[in-house]
Amino acid sequence: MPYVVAILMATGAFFASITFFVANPFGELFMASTAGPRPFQPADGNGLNPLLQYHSMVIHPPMLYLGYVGFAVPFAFAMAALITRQLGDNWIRTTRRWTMVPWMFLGTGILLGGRWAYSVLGWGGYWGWDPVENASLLPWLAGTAFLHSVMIQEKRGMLKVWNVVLIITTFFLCIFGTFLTRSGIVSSVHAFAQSNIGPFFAVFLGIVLLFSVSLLFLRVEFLKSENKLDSVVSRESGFLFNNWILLAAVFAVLWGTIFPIISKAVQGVTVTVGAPFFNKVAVPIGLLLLFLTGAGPLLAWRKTSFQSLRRNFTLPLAAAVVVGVALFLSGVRHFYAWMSLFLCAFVAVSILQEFFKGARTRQKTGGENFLRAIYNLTMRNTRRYGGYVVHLGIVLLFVGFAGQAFQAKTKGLMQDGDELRVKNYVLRGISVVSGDTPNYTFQKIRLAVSKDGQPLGTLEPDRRFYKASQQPTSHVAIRSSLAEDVYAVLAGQDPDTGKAIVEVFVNPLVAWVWIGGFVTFLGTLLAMVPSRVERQMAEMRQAQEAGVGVSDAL
Amino acid sequence: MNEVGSVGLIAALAFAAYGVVAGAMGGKLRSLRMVRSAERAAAAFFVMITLAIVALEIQILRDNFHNAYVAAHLCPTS
Amino acid sequence: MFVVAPLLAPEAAGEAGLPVDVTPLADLKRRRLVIYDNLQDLEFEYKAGKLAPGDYQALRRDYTAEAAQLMATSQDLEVATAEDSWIEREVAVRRARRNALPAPDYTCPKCGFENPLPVKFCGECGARIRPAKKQG
Amino acid sequence: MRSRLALVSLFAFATLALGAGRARAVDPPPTVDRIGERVMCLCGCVAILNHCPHQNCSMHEEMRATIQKAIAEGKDENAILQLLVQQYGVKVLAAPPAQGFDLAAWLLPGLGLAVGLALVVMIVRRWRKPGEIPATAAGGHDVDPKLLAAVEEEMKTSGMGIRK
Repeated sequence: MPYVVAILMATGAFFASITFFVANPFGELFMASTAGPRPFQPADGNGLNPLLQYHSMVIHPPMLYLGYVGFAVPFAFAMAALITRQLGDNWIRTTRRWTMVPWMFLGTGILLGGRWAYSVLGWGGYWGWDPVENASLLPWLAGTAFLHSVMIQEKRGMLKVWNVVLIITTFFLCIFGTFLTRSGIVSSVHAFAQSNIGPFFAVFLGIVLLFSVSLLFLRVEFLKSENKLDSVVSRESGFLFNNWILLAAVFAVLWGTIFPIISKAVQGVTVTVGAPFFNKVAVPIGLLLLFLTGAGPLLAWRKTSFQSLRRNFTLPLAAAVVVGVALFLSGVRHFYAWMSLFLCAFVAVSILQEFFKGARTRQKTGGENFLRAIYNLTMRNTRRYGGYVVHLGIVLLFVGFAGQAFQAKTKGLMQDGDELRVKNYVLRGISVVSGDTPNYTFQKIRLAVSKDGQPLGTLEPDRRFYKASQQPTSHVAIRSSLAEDVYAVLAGQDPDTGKAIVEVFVNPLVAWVWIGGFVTFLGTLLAMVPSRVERQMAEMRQAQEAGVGVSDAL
Repeated sequence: MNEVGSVGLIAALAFAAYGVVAGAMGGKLRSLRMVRSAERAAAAFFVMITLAIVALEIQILRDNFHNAYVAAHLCPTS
Repeated sequence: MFVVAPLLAPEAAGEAGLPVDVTPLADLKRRRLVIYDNLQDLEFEYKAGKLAPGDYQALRRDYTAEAAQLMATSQDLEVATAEDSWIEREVAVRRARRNALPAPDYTCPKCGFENPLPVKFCGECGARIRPAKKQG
Repeated sequence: MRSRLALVSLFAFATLALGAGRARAVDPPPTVDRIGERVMCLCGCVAILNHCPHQNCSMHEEMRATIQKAIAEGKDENAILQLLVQQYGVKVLAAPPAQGFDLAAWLLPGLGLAVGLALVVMIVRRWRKPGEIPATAAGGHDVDPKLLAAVEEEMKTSGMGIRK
């Protein structure tokens, strides 16, 4: 504990001094006058960036922030364990638990950010591969890698050095993310957060890296592996592949994010590395990861023979093939989307199979009814089954991502009575209203939506002009359903005809992104409930600590 | 209010610095009372940071535009 | 005040507050418990039909052997610790016995010189000396 | 051995399938929206042209007009992108062109993936080095029955392990 406190306080001291000396929020405004500076109080402020005046913005930054800050705790525990050489079981369990909390917050924060982008920015999507978005994704991916490989350490006593490396990487990427956001070295839509604290962060990053890596080198001998790999086809190697893919993703995203800087340094030209680049690079990696999400849990620890493989893979693969063929026949030709849905079916069935097989075994041996069996199964090992729920959430996320491929959009000039068609939807203008509030003036168009002739209600996208910042923004109107969202934006007013410019998107399956995020959140919560096995280990640890204490006192 | 916030920040910084030293020394000397002291310094750090945040928050809610941060990011109607 | 108070308090006994988790015996026990947990999982997965019988038997044998190996190391270590503590105890007993004996007196009965070391002949006059119990 | 083959072929299938996705891209005639996804809006919003969040953005309209005009002249997508680069500089492209130094941007993620895979394979091999498999795996057949009994006893008292 003492070193944990020391490390955390070192981080705290850094941020406190940055806040106090460099970017003090308590600076006061003064006006130059003949009698020296005079306190100055403007009548009105500049106002919050209108794009940020949205309800999920209240919770999105704190969530991300909790994530970023929270990753300091596992780092501090790891460093303290290295310093004291107490590299047994205690620190890794504490660290795992403390990684899940910030991991959950960071993930939720990222998702809420996507939700904000979707409902405010008005281009019909939720993820634009902006440098700052990437910066938040990086530690999340590295943290995911750690949460997986830590299981090998707990179960088999392997990969001990690697896990420390992952913790260091995750923490480093957290600070690096803050650095990217605040230093302005890459151009980003999040430029509103810029200030002149970049160089301090660079120095801090250097210190963190130097300190942690040299400490790791000094203690490497205490991190010997307890076991060897029995077979290439095993859960262990599944986790290795998982780590490989996740870190490749970290590398690819990091590379793309900092490439403009590298390019500027090497060839003197700042190139842009935007969404088209990341989509091309990240989609295959994401699909490989999705495949492993399903395949990994089907492999047994230590070694898996062909017979066992067949037992576990047959049903999920068959289900996936059925779904794949059905999709193809129903006209899905977009390869990545098809592949994604195909793999989603594979993973979903493999997870359900796990639950089903486990519950059936409990039914047979314990005579419990099915629901009771599922409950007991989950509570007996919350980590595993909570993890499966998280995987299910990831599947739903990918279902949502796949929907992006089938986006449809149109743009039209509208007035009362004009109609706009997109897919099998018809939008008809009812009225255009203008208004005024103290904060902004607005213009609103009411649209009657119908699908295949069936009326579905109205959508009311509006456009606001914020007085303080003199900035216009649009508020998107969304009619969401599990199958697809109708998403209408009032983009402006045509100067020639005076008609409203309306953009309409039909975004299939987007709702599943939010549902998947929520399921992931729930699964993480479930995995954090202490299970029976963990309680036993904790009891043993306490008894052992007491024993050590007594023997030392004697 | 700006004074309160600044004092909170500087106190937090002092506590953090003390926490680093006391924590490291407490661990090295295996001194339980020093460790306790470091833990309390961490708690005090947290309280001081909270104080600074509350000070800023009050200014935001009172639309005190004498504060540069509030003037840059707020307007009374939002 | 709040921060300084613990420094002024009397130092608590030893290091009980600083957790230690890597004593060799405790570590061996921890590793065995992990193996038992793995065995339990293995059994469950087999019953659930996730494992072919061949895999199950081989893995079960390996895990049990691993646990037995750890148990053997553990027992050896226990024996060694028991021996160590026996030696310590024996030394302590002897030391106590020695300290309990009054120190012998090597004063020369002939010349009266108080020899500082145990000797058979007096360092001053060379007369033979038999250790006597020191008085008063 | 068979199981390893099965896993490797599954992986190979997945990778190949992913690679195949790229070959299927066909070029439909250029539209403003399609090109608008591939270039940046230069009004300072740092967004893709189609995604510029600003209303009545001057740059936005100007760029779209340029693209519209080029399409009307019958230029194909690449030629239009060339034109935009000439007019606004290379930073207008949303992704770096795959040539010269910028090729590194495209190659390194793939290289990272490959190097990572090589590392994983190397680690697996090192772990599996023959003769370094712990004695337990080989000597699993003749375990001292006394030890076994002690193990079973501990299993029972710890409440874990196989319940008979």
